Amino acid sequence: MTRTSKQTASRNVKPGEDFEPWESHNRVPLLVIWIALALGVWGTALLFQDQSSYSVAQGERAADEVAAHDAPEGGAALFLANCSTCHQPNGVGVRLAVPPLQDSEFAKAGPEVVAQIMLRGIDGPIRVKGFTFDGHMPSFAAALDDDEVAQLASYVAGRFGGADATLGRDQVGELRDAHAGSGSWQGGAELAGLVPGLPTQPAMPAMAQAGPDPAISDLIFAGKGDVWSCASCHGGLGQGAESTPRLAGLSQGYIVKQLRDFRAGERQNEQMSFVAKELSDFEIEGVATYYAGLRVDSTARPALGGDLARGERIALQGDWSLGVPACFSCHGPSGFGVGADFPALAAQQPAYLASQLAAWAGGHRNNSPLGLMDRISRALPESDRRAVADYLASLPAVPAVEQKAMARIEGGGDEL
Amino acid sequence: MSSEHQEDAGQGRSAKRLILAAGGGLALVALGALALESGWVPGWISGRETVENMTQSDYFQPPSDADIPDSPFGEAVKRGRDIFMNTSTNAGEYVGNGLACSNCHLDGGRQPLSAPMWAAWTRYPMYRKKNDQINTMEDRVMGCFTFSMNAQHSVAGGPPPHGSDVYRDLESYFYWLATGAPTNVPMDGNGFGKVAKTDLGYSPERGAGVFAANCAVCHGPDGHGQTDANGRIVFPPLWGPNSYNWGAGMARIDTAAAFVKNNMPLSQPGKLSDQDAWDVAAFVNSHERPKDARQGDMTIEETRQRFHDGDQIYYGQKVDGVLLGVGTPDPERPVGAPELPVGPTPLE
Amino acid sequence: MNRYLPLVLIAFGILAFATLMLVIAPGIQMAQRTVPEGLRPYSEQESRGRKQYVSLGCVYCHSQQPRSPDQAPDVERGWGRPSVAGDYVFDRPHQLGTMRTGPDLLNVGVRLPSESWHLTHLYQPRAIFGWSIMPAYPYLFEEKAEAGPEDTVVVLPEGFGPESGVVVARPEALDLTAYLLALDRTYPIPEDALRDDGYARKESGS
Amino acid sequence: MPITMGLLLGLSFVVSLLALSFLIWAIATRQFALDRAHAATVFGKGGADGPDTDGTHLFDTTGIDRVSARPVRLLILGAIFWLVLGSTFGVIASLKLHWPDWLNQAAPLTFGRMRALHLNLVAYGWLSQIGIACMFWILPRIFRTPLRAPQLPVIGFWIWNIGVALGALAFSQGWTDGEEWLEFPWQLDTLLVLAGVFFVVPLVKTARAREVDHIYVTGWYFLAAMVWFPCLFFIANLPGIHYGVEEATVNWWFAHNVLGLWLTPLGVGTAYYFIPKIIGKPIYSYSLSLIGFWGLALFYSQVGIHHLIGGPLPTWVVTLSVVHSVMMFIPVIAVAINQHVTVARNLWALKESLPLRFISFGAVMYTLASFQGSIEALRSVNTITHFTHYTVGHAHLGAYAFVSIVMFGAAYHIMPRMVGRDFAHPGLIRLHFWLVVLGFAIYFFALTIGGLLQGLAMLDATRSFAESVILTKPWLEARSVGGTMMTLGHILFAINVIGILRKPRAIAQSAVAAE
Repeated sequence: MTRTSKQTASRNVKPGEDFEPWESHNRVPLLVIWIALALGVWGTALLFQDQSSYSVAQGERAADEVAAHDAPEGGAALFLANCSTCHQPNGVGVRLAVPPLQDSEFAKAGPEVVAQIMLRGIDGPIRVKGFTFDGHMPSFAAALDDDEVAQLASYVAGRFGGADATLGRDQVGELRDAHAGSGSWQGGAELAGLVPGLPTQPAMPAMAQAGPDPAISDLIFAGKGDVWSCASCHGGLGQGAESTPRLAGLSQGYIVKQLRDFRAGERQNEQMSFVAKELSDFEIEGVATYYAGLRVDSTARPALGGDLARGERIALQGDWSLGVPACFSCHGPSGFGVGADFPALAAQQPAYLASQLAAWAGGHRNNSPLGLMDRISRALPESDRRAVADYLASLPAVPAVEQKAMARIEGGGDEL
Repeated sequence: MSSEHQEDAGQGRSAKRLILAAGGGLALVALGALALESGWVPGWISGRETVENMTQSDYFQPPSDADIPDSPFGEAVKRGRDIFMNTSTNAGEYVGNGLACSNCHLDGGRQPLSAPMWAAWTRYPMYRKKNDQINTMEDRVMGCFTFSMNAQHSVAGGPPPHGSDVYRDLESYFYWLATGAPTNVPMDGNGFGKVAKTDLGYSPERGAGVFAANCAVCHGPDGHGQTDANGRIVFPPLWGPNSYNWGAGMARIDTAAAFVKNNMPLSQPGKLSDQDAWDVAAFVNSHERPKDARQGDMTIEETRQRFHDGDQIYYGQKVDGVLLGVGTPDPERPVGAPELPVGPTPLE
Repeated sequence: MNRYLPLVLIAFGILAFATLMLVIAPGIQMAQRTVPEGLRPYSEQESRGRKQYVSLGCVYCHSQQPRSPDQAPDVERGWGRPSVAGDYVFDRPHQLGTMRTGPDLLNVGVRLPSESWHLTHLYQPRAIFGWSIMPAYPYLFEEKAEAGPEDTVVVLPEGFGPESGVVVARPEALDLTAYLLALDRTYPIPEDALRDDGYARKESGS
Repeated sequence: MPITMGLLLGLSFVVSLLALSFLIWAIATRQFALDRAHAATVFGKGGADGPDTDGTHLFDTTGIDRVSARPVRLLILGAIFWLVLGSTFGVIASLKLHWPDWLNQAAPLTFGRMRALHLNLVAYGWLSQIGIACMFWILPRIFRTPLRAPQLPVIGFWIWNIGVALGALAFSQGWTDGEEWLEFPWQLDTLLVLAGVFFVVPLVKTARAREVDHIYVTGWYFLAAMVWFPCLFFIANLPGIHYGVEEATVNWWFAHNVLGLWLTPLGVGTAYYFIPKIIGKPIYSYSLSLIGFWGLALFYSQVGIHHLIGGPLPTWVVTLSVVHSVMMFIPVIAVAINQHVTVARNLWALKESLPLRFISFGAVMYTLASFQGSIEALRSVNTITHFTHYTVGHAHLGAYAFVSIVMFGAAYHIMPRMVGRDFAHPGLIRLHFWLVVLGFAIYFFALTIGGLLQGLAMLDATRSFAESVILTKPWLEARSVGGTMMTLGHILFAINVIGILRKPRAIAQSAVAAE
């Protein structure tokens, strides 16, 4: 390297124009080779790692596919997953509230009757084994496919009614077609036509189900003046989608409170605030009444990749190690909702539910009574928020009902 | 290279240092990123999972439901758990009001300071002043049915008789919950805890405000609880004919205050101040409820002297000029009795 | 490194290999997969709207590729399930996007199904979201003294409309809205659907 | 299928690794080693012992530059025109992000079109053109022979510029192919392809007629880029065969390779020429530059799909790109050692030469941009930075702080030697340097910090999307400030270049090289 000495000595002399750059022959630093080697090893390791996550994801996708389209784990499992929160694992029902299945006249009538009840649900008084129930059973038409309905109906009729007959998925398909769009069974009175020899069933109370005021109807379907119509976002029947919530079957009081909160700025959402500030009290109540009275099949499906088993645990039992009580301990068994402060959760759109839980956790929504949801949402990790939203989306839609006060039981339940 | 160092050692060194420092810095960043990528250090994806840890690890940890053995014993534990969670259904003929065991013993009897069953199990048999005798667990549970569940008003007209399967199943559940718990040692978290006495004492008038602000949203402004669409009780009634009777421990203001302080509002224990807990307990327990099961033919005053002497309870006292302890009027027929003359009982 | 031809040939060979790996092989793989049953081609109006979307450069702020919940909370924001290769077979040119200055739009038609809402928002985003930095598109609309029978009037809050008269949507705006409303990839995906599974959590296998 | 794909993926990576190992083995065992005399043919009359250091500046001693001067002058002028225009559109687009209601009355003014104009004008009008100018200047010099067919690039220049102008006009009117980096309608792309032929043919002819045996490292980069870019451009613009996600892979294979296999070789090649040229000392290690070059070719060509991480395309392609992105560390470290060690041993030259200051700054930015790029491609990091302004900052670190700034230095070095007179306003060069460096620093850090905050906000489900928009606003404003400073610098640059061409001034020989 004697060459360099000559240059550095004359460093202030500019290089000539006809000089062309060239390269010296220093060795490749060993470090570069080591780095290359290490990166090669790392890259290979990463390939293997990604290969395994690839198979995990493929597996999950295949499992989803199976869960969505193929046979489930049998009637007993379906019963535990779909029926037992109300009818109890042993089918005895809940006194004064949920009719028993064990030895009930309807289970004895065979799987076809059971399937028809499952497909349509019940709204109205029904007498089972000498007890009268003000029945509000959701329709499972959207929550279960033909095969599942067939298995479940056969299981229920067999276990609780002693029926020998079983139902096939094709028969369920026929029943589904036959009953499509006919709404829920109007109590035992209507079911009496289906099951011969049923004891006298209570009469349906007169339903003063007049359509909404024309002004309200306009508002819902056409919008007014400066606001878009409700239906244009929430769907004609209030089913909702993605982060737009399902409104059908939420209690009237809850919808009224939320709209008022939007109007007053106590719940933030630019679009709803914009809409709500144009609404009068009369309109708010009219809209709320309309949606509270709607009975619509669920359009929600688990979509957030949540762990359904974990979600079910949180919904049914809570996770007290996080200080989180069961969702159902306030929102009612099956997530039907309680009063004006605890909205129905069943069949709610999962993206909406998860986004609301996240909003509470992040302090962007804070109109929950006593800050109950704020505290609970903060305690739930992100994966749990998704899990519980997905689980609730898998439940059948809430039967649309007006809420009844405890007064009924107080009065001795004579109307039961 | 060496010749260069000799010639311009200073410049060579500083250049080398510069390159090494910059290169080292970049290498560190790169290494960190690679480590993160390979999952050797926790990243933001897993970081999103971490939440404030609220585990009550100081307390005894009962086993989880998934661990219930698959055996005849496990079956009994499950039945017991079902009775515990849904008493009015699974032991319905002995329940005379709208309550279940799990209304006071939260999280299926697991929650510390809400009288957890794993702590209770190891304390029996014990002497209880309440009935001045040694009580077995069965005696104690019978007391719960009698007072808290107001069994007198039930279909059966009283608590399950001694030896009933209801006790067997419940005790199996308790025994299982206490798996691994030390025997004959008072455990942390047993009972409802205590609330320190406050200078102001307690007052139902102040309590009314606390109730309206913190309790009414669930238990209803009238304290009668709330039901779901099917009429199923979701929030238990706190007074009135469907609540616990005057003989229940919860009717005592200090017990109720401790329960409220340590468990209410649900999921927000400790939210209320000691004073608020006392006041709201006083407010709740200043309402009429089913009469004390032990009263029999005695007058209220006699009952009070015999059973409530020295207790912090409004039984036999006048609040707002109304004597408490008379009991709510019995509904015309017992809760849950069939409308038709005879019907099969839901159990069995 | 003294010869021109080998240098150029090897350089070309390397690029050809990269093209094989990055373009041809995945192209073949994707072409073999089933197209999801729920996917339908764009209607004529939607295609016109899509051209508007492309020509206005919406893609520079809006992606169309929700990520998996294992990676990011896209589904929770209502942007829809993670998309798969089959969701895009009718997309020419693709508009996957690499920026989220605004939200993902692959399922905006499900999330915001209101034509009326979109017209307001396109005319002036800040009429709805005060914080929005999306451009307004007044040239997709025109102001009229009175709406004709065929006109779609844009709902506008106080202070955002013209002082008198109404704002009605031009066909371009209606086309664009039709395209936005057609963005719906919520149908179920086939089992062999392809997407980047590099984020699937190993521990979630249990 | 997964097995096949996994194999394919492994195969590709193994091929890259094998090639690299072979290269390292070949270097270690001196397979490639050239004897010094061989390499010495590069040198002029200074001989193999070192550069000519007689201290005089004889412009165009060989007559080589006189031939290339005309196309080079045209290309530099064209490039600067598009630079000023393109960066003005950039500033407008940047301002529109925080003044959304400004300039909103017509479709051509909307953000989406302004941004596309900015990108295409600077990519095709400025960067490509100035890079081609450098090719025409440097290649004849290192081949020691005058440019062949020198009239062809002049024709090419007009076709190219008409193509860029028409393309810009087309998509400002809404006629676009609709993919990032590929907005020019393919019909107009044919103009660019045609112009490319006019550029490549003379250069190939020159290369084949060269009077030295050895091709200097700059030549490798330039010659390879001349193969790569036409292939990329042609395949990516083929109309009618790409669709859906496949089109997206083509899009990003192209867009990243435009950076990696076109702009980067132009920038690195230029730096490889001018750094030792200005300093007057050889580059540090010949063997390292081999690793740098072939590493770039092997690894950079497969990184493009990291723009689609987490997207709807096969996992293995994404992983392939991630791994190769990280492997880019190797060539980058090699180039970094070669260039930075050379400069760091001769820090005096930075004081002496403003062009070197630009070029060396650009070279350092290449190292940083590549490091950042490799790290950004990791899934864990990408999850945050993807879809945010951070990536825009990164793109500018590569395309601006590296390539553009190297090109500024090259132009400042070339111009006086080409026209034989000094710059009219030498002081403006210094101002230009500090304006673009400071402006870029503001620009880059604003977008990097803002982008990270934005990414973290988007990853946190408990924060609304609105938050991710609102919190970036101050950073976007800062970006406009930085962008405006850079644009001002470009105007100074234009003034200087036009000045030196217009105003003949006596040659102050001693002042030229040092400025």
